[in-house]
Amino acid sequence: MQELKTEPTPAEIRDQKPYEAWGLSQREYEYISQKLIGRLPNYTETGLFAVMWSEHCSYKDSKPILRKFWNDGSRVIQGPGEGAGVLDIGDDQAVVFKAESHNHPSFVEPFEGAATGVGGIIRDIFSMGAKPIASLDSLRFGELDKPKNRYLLTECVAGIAAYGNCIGIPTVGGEIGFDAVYDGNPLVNVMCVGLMDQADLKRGRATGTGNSIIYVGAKTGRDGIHGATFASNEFSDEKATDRSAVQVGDPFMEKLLTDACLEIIHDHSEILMGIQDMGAAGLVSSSAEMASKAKSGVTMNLDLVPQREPGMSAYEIMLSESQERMLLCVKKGEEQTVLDIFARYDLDAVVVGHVTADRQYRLYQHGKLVTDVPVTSLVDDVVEREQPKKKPARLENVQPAQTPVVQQPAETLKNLLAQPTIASKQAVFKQYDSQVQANTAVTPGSDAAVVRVRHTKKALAMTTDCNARYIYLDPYVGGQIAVSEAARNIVASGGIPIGITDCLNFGSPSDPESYWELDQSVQGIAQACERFDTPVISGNVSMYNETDGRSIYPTPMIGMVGLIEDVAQITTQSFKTAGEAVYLVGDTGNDFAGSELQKLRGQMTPIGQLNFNLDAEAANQRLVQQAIRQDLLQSAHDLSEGGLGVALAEALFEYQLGFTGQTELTNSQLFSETQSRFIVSVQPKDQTEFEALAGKQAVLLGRTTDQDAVQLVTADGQLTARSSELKATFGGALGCLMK
Amino acid sequence: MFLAQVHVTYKPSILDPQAVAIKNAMHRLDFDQVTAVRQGKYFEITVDAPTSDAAETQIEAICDQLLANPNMETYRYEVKELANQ
Amino acid sequence: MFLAQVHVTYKPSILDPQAVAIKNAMHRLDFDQVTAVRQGKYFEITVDAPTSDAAETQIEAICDQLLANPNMETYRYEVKELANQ
Amino acid sequence: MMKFAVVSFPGSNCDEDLYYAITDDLHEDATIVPHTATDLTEFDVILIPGGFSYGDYLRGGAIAKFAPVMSAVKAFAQAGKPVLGICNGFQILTEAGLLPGTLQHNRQMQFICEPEPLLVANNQTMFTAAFQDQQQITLPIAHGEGNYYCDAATLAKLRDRHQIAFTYQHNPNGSVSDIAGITNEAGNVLGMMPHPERAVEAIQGGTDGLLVFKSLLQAHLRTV
Ligand SMILES: Nc1ncnc2c1ncn2[C@@H]1O[C@H](COP(=O)(O)OP(=O)(O)O)[C@@H](O)[C@H]1O
Ligand SMILES: [Mg+2]
Repeated sequence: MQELKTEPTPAEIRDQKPYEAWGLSQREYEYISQKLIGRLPNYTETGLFAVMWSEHCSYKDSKPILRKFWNDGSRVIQGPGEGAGVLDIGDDQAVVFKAESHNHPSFVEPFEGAATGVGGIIRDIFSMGAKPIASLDSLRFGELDKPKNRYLLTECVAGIAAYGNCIGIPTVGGEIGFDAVYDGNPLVNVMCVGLMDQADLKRGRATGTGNSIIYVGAKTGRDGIHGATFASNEFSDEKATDRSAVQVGDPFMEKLLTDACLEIIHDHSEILMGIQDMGAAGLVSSSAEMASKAKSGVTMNLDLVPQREPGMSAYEIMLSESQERMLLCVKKGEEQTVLDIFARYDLDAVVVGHVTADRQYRLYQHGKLVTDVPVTSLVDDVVEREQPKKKPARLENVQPAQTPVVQQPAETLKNLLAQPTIASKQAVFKQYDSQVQANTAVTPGSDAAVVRVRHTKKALAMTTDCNARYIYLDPYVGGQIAVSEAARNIVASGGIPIGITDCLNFGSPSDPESYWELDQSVQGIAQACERFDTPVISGNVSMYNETDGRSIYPTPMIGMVGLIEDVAQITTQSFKTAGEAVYLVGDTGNDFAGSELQKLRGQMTPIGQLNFNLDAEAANQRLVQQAIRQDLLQSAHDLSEGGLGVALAEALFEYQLGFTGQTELTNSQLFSETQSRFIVSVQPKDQTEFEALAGKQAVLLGRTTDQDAVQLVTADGQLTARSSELKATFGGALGCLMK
Repeated sequence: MFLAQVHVTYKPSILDPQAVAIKNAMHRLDFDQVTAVRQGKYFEITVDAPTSDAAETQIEAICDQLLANPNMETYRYEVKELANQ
Repeated sequence: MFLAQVHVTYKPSILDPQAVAIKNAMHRLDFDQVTAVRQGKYFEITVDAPTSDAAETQIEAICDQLLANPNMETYRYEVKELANQ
Repeated sequence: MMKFAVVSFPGSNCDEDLYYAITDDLHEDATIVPHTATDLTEFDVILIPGGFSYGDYLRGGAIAKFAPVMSAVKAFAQAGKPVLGICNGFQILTEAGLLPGTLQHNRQMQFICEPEPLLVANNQTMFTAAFQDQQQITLPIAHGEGNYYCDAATLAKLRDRHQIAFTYQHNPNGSVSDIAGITNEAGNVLGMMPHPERAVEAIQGGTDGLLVFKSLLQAHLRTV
């Protein structure tokens, strides 16, 4: 073993403790030295341990909690633990999906940070053998009155558009929320969905002694070194200068990489033993994980790794987070087949190592052995820590929220429609190519996006949801609501929810209150998932979302996919014609805790008690599902932020309809955010059948008209407005605020 | 009236896929003697400032705030006085 | 070894939406003294040519064929010899 | 069967969409042809798809115009056979000199994806004969560089020779004279920014695009 002269010796490392700055604790360092490798690690090895033992790579803090998720269910082909999860959708096909956060990189460099977030999650999808068919983006920013937040929003959206549009994967949905807690800590979560034949399933495994490890894609540069540990540390203004080269995405390269890898998977499956993308902690995490999962060892020669810059150390090569790179394990003797295919796509592909039987992880550089440690010490032996938990004081003795007085419901409605969190996101999603691949049946703007499965009758519905204001008020119930809202969106679109992915955006795990919130919301999510038969098949954890000691609202984003058995059942949120009968499904109470009305009235930090009942939720979803199956509905729309008033207005806009009706609800209840509700519209000829099916679960609100007017008589007043004016307010608000 | 000529280029360690694509295209066109390509942006900005110093201050601020991304790019500029039209 | 510095800019008659957008952004940031913005592309191309003339011939051809779109752009370049490394 | 070639460049991303529009919806024969192909004489039509050829890194279409297949495309066009470039395909055809003008950045410097109301400005071409004259149709657009520019003399020529095939009803990107698609003088090369291949089935939101391909089919049936 020999070190480069400029690198500190193992003894110097022990004495000077540079690993602490890399996030490895003294105890961990000692445990690794004494128990796992029986000697002092050298410089390269110390770097590898620091990054592999970071929360970002090892999930050491979150794993004990993530085990509480529910991952079973009859459709699951692959649960968490691989690039992405896989669900059976019949006809020997499968849907593959996963979500990932790119919060910190997007704060530092929003355009490239968001773009490379898209690129990263796409690699996870095609590495499983699936063709990526859709992306969704879930975003959170501080309020738009601050120029910095406008800049972050504009640039993140441009980055997502640049990458997704170029690579040719439609961006079909997502969500955007605004709240001052995301100042200095925006959330950029991206979900990708893929479609595959089950026969093509691949996993990230380095199996078979003697088989070759092939590196393919972009050259390795000094990009984002320590990105993984960086993402695992709290963000403070001071650290903004302490960073290495920004990762830049190259969607053109990734398109070639996707096509080439899928060609190999389709045509040469028998020689491809495993494939994984190089994500966080690049080459080391992909190679070590592939070896660990296959219970094998791996030896690589770093001189063979394609490098963009001269003089890179072993440490830099292994930790680089250069984008658009993949690692393949290919049967010995068959390498040329694979190399030839990559050559045809003009991609760098090199045999950099081979699989060994002895489960050691060995790296050579300049003819010297620079790393020699057990694979397990890098991957499997990471010491999990269940952190202390504490219920935050704000959650003791919570009272119901006050019911705001609403005297002029039309004014309130207009103000709500202009809230950026509620207003149309068209100014954003118009920048995304949502139709490439020519399969998008429902483009952004309805409850869930729908992508048909070509050459079948099936379609996939997909959505991302999380109301963090609710999570803040009650992480357990808020977690249930996040899953339920996602399911409601799927159901309203004509689908059966089949599974979820998630991005758990939280504060520091060493903050007992944050950790408690994580634990509670995971349990809430798990319970709702079991209830809706939507296993968690993949996900991602992003902790340390704090700036200078202040953390975001806990934001466990849920990405859900639903199956539509027959494209004839695709339903959208818009009323279609004048004369449809409009029904409200589900009971309405005075639910203003965490509501947009509460925020509009100046209560910026949500307050009050959440009410939620999973049984009512399930019953109402069943009703809508059944009514769609019986072909009774012209439209279905779930109620979320802004309640009935907002949902009713939204359903009028697409076909420029009016509405007239009457309700027993009060003015303020028009904006109550009671969960588990839908509005649906029914043709007159189907009303009797629908009412028989719905019984007490639905009440008639009124009818659509061809007038430019909305009229709704309430128990204590009346809402009167022009629908065109509401539409202009809703449509224009976000675009104005972004300028 | 002053004219500023501003060049914004990537820092050396930053991946520049555009330059790579352009270089590859040159090689495909048999311009084999091209050994390196770097690319950047070029701006000509006319400023109605009282003095050259004032113009420079403006340009410096514009570069910092708008034209160059300090995470990835560096800039250089020259300011010269325009003959009165 | 020669280094060519190439500037590709829009012909004066062409309205360049990018330059317009940049100028508007400057005005939004209160750089009101900016009266005109033109923007273009800048390339540094290293050519392994035997003579300066040979390098120029290459660069001229590259500009004509690839770097500039003659419908709307013009180019200018300077070639200088690089000191031997 | 009418034989369509869909030329695929590295970075093309609407090649499969076009392939399916022809095979599944027009029910004719299509082949995806790589950028390295040199002989296209066996085909009846060449389609140049949308996407980001070579990343569109210099200007849209600037690098693709040098691909080996482009000589065959030029020969095909010179022989008077139909060539249709859509979106990036339109950019490639202008860069290659097969169509006049250039596609600049959209006026508002943003990518725009939305259904766009259009007018069929000339239904006397082999690409538009299945439409009514001045028919109002809707096709999706999805581009960042679709702002058509040509100088005044060229525009006058385009008008005189009825080369303007499609115009926008609400100009989304700043194009000169609301131009969404033009033909060459001979009328056998069409470039258009909107995507007809994304509007061939009701589930995609409309079927107006199918008429572009039907027009080609009708023209072909007349010749055989
Ligand atoms: N960032 C985004 N990217 C793409 N589509 C978006 C984005 N944000 C919102 N949308 C789309 O706008 C519509 C409304 O979103 P949202 O208000 O979050 O719906 P809901 O309340 O039903 O969950 C959805 O179709 C959604 O996919
Ligand atoms: Mg909804």
